[in-house]
Amino acid sequence: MFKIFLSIVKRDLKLSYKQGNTSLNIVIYFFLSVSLFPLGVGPETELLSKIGPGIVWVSALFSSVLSLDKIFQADFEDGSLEIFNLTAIPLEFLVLAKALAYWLTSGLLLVILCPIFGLILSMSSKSILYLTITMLLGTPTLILVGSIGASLTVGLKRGSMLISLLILPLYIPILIFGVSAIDASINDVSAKPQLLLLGSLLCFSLVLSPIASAAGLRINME
Amino acid sequence: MFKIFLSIVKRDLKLSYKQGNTSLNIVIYFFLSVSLFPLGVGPETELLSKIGPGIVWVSALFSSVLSLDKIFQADFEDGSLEIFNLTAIPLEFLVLAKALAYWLTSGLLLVILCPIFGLILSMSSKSILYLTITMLLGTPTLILVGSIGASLTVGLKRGSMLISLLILPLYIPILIFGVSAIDASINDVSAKPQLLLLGSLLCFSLVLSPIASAAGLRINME
Amino acid sequence: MKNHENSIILENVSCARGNRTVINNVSLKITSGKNFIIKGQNGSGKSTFLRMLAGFQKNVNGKILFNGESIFTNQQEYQNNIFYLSENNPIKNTFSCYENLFFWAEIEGMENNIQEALKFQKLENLKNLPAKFLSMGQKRRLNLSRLAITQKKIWLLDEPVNGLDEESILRLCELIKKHLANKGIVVIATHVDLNLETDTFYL
Amino acid sequence: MKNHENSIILENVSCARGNRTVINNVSLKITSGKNFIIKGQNGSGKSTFLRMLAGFQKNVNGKILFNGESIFTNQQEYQNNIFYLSENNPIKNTFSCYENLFFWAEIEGMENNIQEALKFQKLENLKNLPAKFLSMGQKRRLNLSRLAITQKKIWLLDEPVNGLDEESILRLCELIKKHLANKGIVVIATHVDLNLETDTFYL
Amino acid sequence: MLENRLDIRNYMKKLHKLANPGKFYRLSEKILPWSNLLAISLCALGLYLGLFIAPPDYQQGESVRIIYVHVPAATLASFVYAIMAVASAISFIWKNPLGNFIAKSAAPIGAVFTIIAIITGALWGKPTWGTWWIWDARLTSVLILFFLYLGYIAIWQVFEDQNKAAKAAAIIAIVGAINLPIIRFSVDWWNTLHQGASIIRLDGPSIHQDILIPLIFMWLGFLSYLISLLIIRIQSEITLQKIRAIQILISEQK
Ligand code: HEM
Ligand SMILES: Nc1ncnc2c1ncn2[C@@H]1O[C@H](COP(=O)(O)OP(=O)(O)OP(=O)(O)O)[C@@H](O)[C@H]1O
Ligand SMILES: Nc1ncnc2c1ncn2[C@@H]1O[C@H](COP(=O)(O)OP(=O)(O)OP(=O)(O)O)[C@@H](O)[C@H]1O
Ligand SMILES: [Mg+2]
Ligand SMILES: [Mg+2]
Repeated sequence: MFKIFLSIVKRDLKLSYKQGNTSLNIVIYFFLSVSLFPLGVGPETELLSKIGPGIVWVSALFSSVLSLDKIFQADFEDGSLEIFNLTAIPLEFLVLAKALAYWLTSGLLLVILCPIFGLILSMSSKSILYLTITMLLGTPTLILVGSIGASLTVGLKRGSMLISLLILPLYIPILIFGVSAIDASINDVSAKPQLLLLGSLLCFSLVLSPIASAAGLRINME
Repeated sequence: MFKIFLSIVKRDLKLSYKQGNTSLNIVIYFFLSVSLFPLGVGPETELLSKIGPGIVWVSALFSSVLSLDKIFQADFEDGSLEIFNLTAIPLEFLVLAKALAYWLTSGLLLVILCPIFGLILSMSSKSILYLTITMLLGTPTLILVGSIGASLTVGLKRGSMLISLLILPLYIPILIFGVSAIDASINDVSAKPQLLLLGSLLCFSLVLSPIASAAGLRINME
Repeated sequence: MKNHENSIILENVSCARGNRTVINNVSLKITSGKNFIIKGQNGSGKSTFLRMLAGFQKNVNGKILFNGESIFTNQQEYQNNIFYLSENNPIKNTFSCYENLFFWAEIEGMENNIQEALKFQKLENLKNLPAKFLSMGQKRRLNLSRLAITQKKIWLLDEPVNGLDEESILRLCELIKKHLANKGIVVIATHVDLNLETDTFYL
Repeated sequence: MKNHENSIILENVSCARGNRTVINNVSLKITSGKNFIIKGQNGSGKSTFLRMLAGFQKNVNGKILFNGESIFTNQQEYQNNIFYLSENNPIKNTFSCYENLFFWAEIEGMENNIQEALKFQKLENLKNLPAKFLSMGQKRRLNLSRLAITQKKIWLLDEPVNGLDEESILRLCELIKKHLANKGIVVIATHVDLNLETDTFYL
Repeated sequence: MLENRLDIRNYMKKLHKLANPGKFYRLSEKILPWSNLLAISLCALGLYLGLFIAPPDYQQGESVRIIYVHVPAATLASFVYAIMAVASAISFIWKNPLGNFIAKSAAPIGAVFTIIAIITGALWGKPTWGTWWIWDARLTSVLILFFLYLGYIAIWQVFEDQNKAAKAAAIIAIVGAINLPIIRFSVDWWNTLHQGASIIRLDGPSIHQDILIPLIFMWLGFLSYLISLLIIRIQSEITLQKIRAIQILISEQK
């Protein structure tokens, strides 16, 4: 079972490597989005460091979900999903494996990069630390939640944009907790409650989202 | 010739309607994305109005470019592009028609809506005016430039990574001029140079991008 | 288990697609060791029939029994017996033939037989070519080569010989015969006449 | 123009795909009024041959002459004569059959013949069904129905009868005969034997 | 919409069990007149007490009277979503269509309550906070609730096959329920301009009786109104399903 799980992860990593541009696009969008704000705000470092966490978070959110709505599309269209359905592993594991692979090629990258962006936005080293921690906890949740929407809209050519309508609202709690943890750390208040909440959201979505996504896929597979 | 041009535009509009990339969805996506930033950054109106142009612009970029990279994909994969190649109209017109249809279903709507978002972000009426003008000039350019990248990566041959690396940064000047025009207007400096630059970027890309995109498509069609 | 008799029995089975009943009150028996071919016009429901046997269709009325037990009672377990070849090829264009096959083999835990499978459909030379460069028939053959790996008992093949040249068709028929000799079940939907001893069912 | 003799002549033509020469030194003549069929194993280059005739291949050596003139000198004009049916179906899944056909008809300026075209492949009943609900053969037939609309002289058909039932194949053959009677050119790549009078070329 | 004849037979059977001779219809027919009556009388009473008897607030003046619409609408907006989520969960797990009907019928009502809460809140915000809208956690999470309602309604439109739509919508309803605690506790988790919980608190309500009593009347009135609307919409939904089923049966027989 675990072996199959691993081989799915491996395949998806390899696929995204061979198709090249996905991870790179994500990084570039992230970079574009983050680097634009100093421009709008002007170079006052104090102001920048204030809005920094929010900007990095929102940018991370948008660039990491950029191609998330297509996460099951290819496998659905070429019939791979049907074959998965005929193997011993449940669809829930497939969802988890694909989400993991997606995170490794997008979220993890953003986590690694965010110290750099924190520096660009003149954030203090403490808030950069918290930024990194919240991103580490938050990005997998974003992707897991997003996969639910992707699974629901996978068969529908019509309504592929619907995913944003369905799922974006659900990103908002993650965003709020993420940013407010950093804010708390800046104001020397304990950020523990927010981090705990982020962690529990992650745990929740680790359990719930594979189930919901698998159900969504089954609906669309008929 | 013009009739064929029109019928391509019509078809693409209809396709995007049937696939649910309807105006409503784009509006909601844009709306959600604009409203995420205040959440991340905090509700202080002064700060918001300051980074407002940046926010609207980045959101516009994300929501209008969201599915741009796939603009030729479907026609390429199912062989429609080959059939276009066998008709009397040159591929350049096809590119223009598709970009126009794409803009009508995404960019135009954002332009119409951006006054509302300006209000939400507490921007002054003057900067809202400039925001609208820059968006009107900028969004078609974004889409035209993006279509070059889309045409080059449509076959996803090796090295597509390099191409997206080249094309995505081309958005930067548009974003920068767009945001800085509004900044200029806020600071009571003339925004004319920026607007002129945006206008000339648009004219340039109106001429160059169909040629470049058509060439890109031909390369990938072999 | 492999050499036991197996059978699929349909009793008054109907199945709908959209708002049309495509398969209407069908009763029949499919036995192991004998090839079962479904024929019919375009849109008559051949593919639907195979998907139904694979457990993919939801709106099914009537009984479908595998070795006496309804396939829906223990669906996951039943589905583990099935090799389903759809009309599409589940092939990733950027992967080479080998990589494509390797992944499907891994899923079934049969990584050791890949060379053999490639040989079966004469794909050794194309082993390292990305699948997007394959011709249509070669793609189909790559998909078919999964058959040489699989251990599943029930083969459901939807237009397997579409676009194949004669030689490849013969090789496929050999493989099918071997599987039937092992008391496997083979159900094929096709428009092409194959040189196989068959029960034929017209939809 | 329609009832004049037309011909395509190949002189020592070679064509490469990737780094392999797929078509090697071929010389032949394709005349109007007579069906021209290309046969060969999977991957022997049939599709490549058709794409070459359609002007889609770049690495072509040798001469290809249409009515005495190289097809590359006035490529755009030459390509206007061509109806190319590829292995894929250029069909939009969300469009109905009618809408799909309508668009292609518009591009050719032949919107009035759509009803006729739908009738030709017995698709009238499916007219308003979104194409994603069509069966494989029905999709192919929808694609083929473009043939009943087109005015082009040169038909290049890549595996046109793939997945079609016998009746549809017969209807297609009728249409081809009509086109040939009008001195059209028809080149077909296929593995299936069609009941047509043909020149056959083995790749 | 029911997609095929086979399914329709099963469906009709199920529907019959539930609807025609079944408990729901009879029960609902009994409840309906009462809930109608209650809705009208309680709202009338609450409005009279609230607008004419209760004193103006010593800080906010007359604008405090918005509370009698704002708070019931706002709480019921969440409440309806909770109903939707529970009904969806039940029908998803036990494959019973009634839950889907309830959820589907409830969604537009909830969306309207949400809009009312947002509009009255904005109207109230202008005199008290000096702004129509701010991006704080309470207000934003209510806006999200509105989008969730829209998404839920949209998903019924997007699927051609209504059986699929029902399942997909159920998933969305269940997953979206995560937003409810966020709305409820947003005022505690973030310091916002919005009022903290002042009515439903462990240590008892912290607002004055004169305001509290009409508020409770209004709340119960809104609740009765919700029940009436829900019953009517579910009944019409069931009837609609039957009509469609019969239509398809007829067209099949031709
Ligand atoms: C658009 C703006 C507003 C929105 C979206 C909004 C939303 C809500 C919601 C959802 C609740 C119910 C909370 C729950 O169920 O626990 C609520 C309660 C309440 N709101 Fe607002 N509100 C807004 C503006 C205002 C304003 C301006 C005021 C007054 C200054 C106000 C005063 C109250 C009060 C007193 C309660 C009852 C609190 C309690 O006891 O739980 N709201 N509001
Ligand atoms: N980039 C490439 N590199 C190497 N070989 C290639 C490349 N592109 C195509 N080929 C090879 O070209 C050959 C010709 O393919 P083509 O599609 O013309 O075959 P075909 O005769 O139509 O076969 P089929 O009967 O399967 O349709 C195939 O063997 C294919 O593998
Ligand atoms: N949602 C739907 N609404 C209406 N009809 C549908 C729907 N989905 C499928 N169909 C119809 O179901 C029928 C059965 O299709 P199926 O793919 O089983 O045919 P088939 O026998 O495999 O045909 P082919 O030989 O072309 O492969 C077709 O007529 C198709 O149009
Ligand atoms: Mg079929
Ligand atoms: Mg071919």
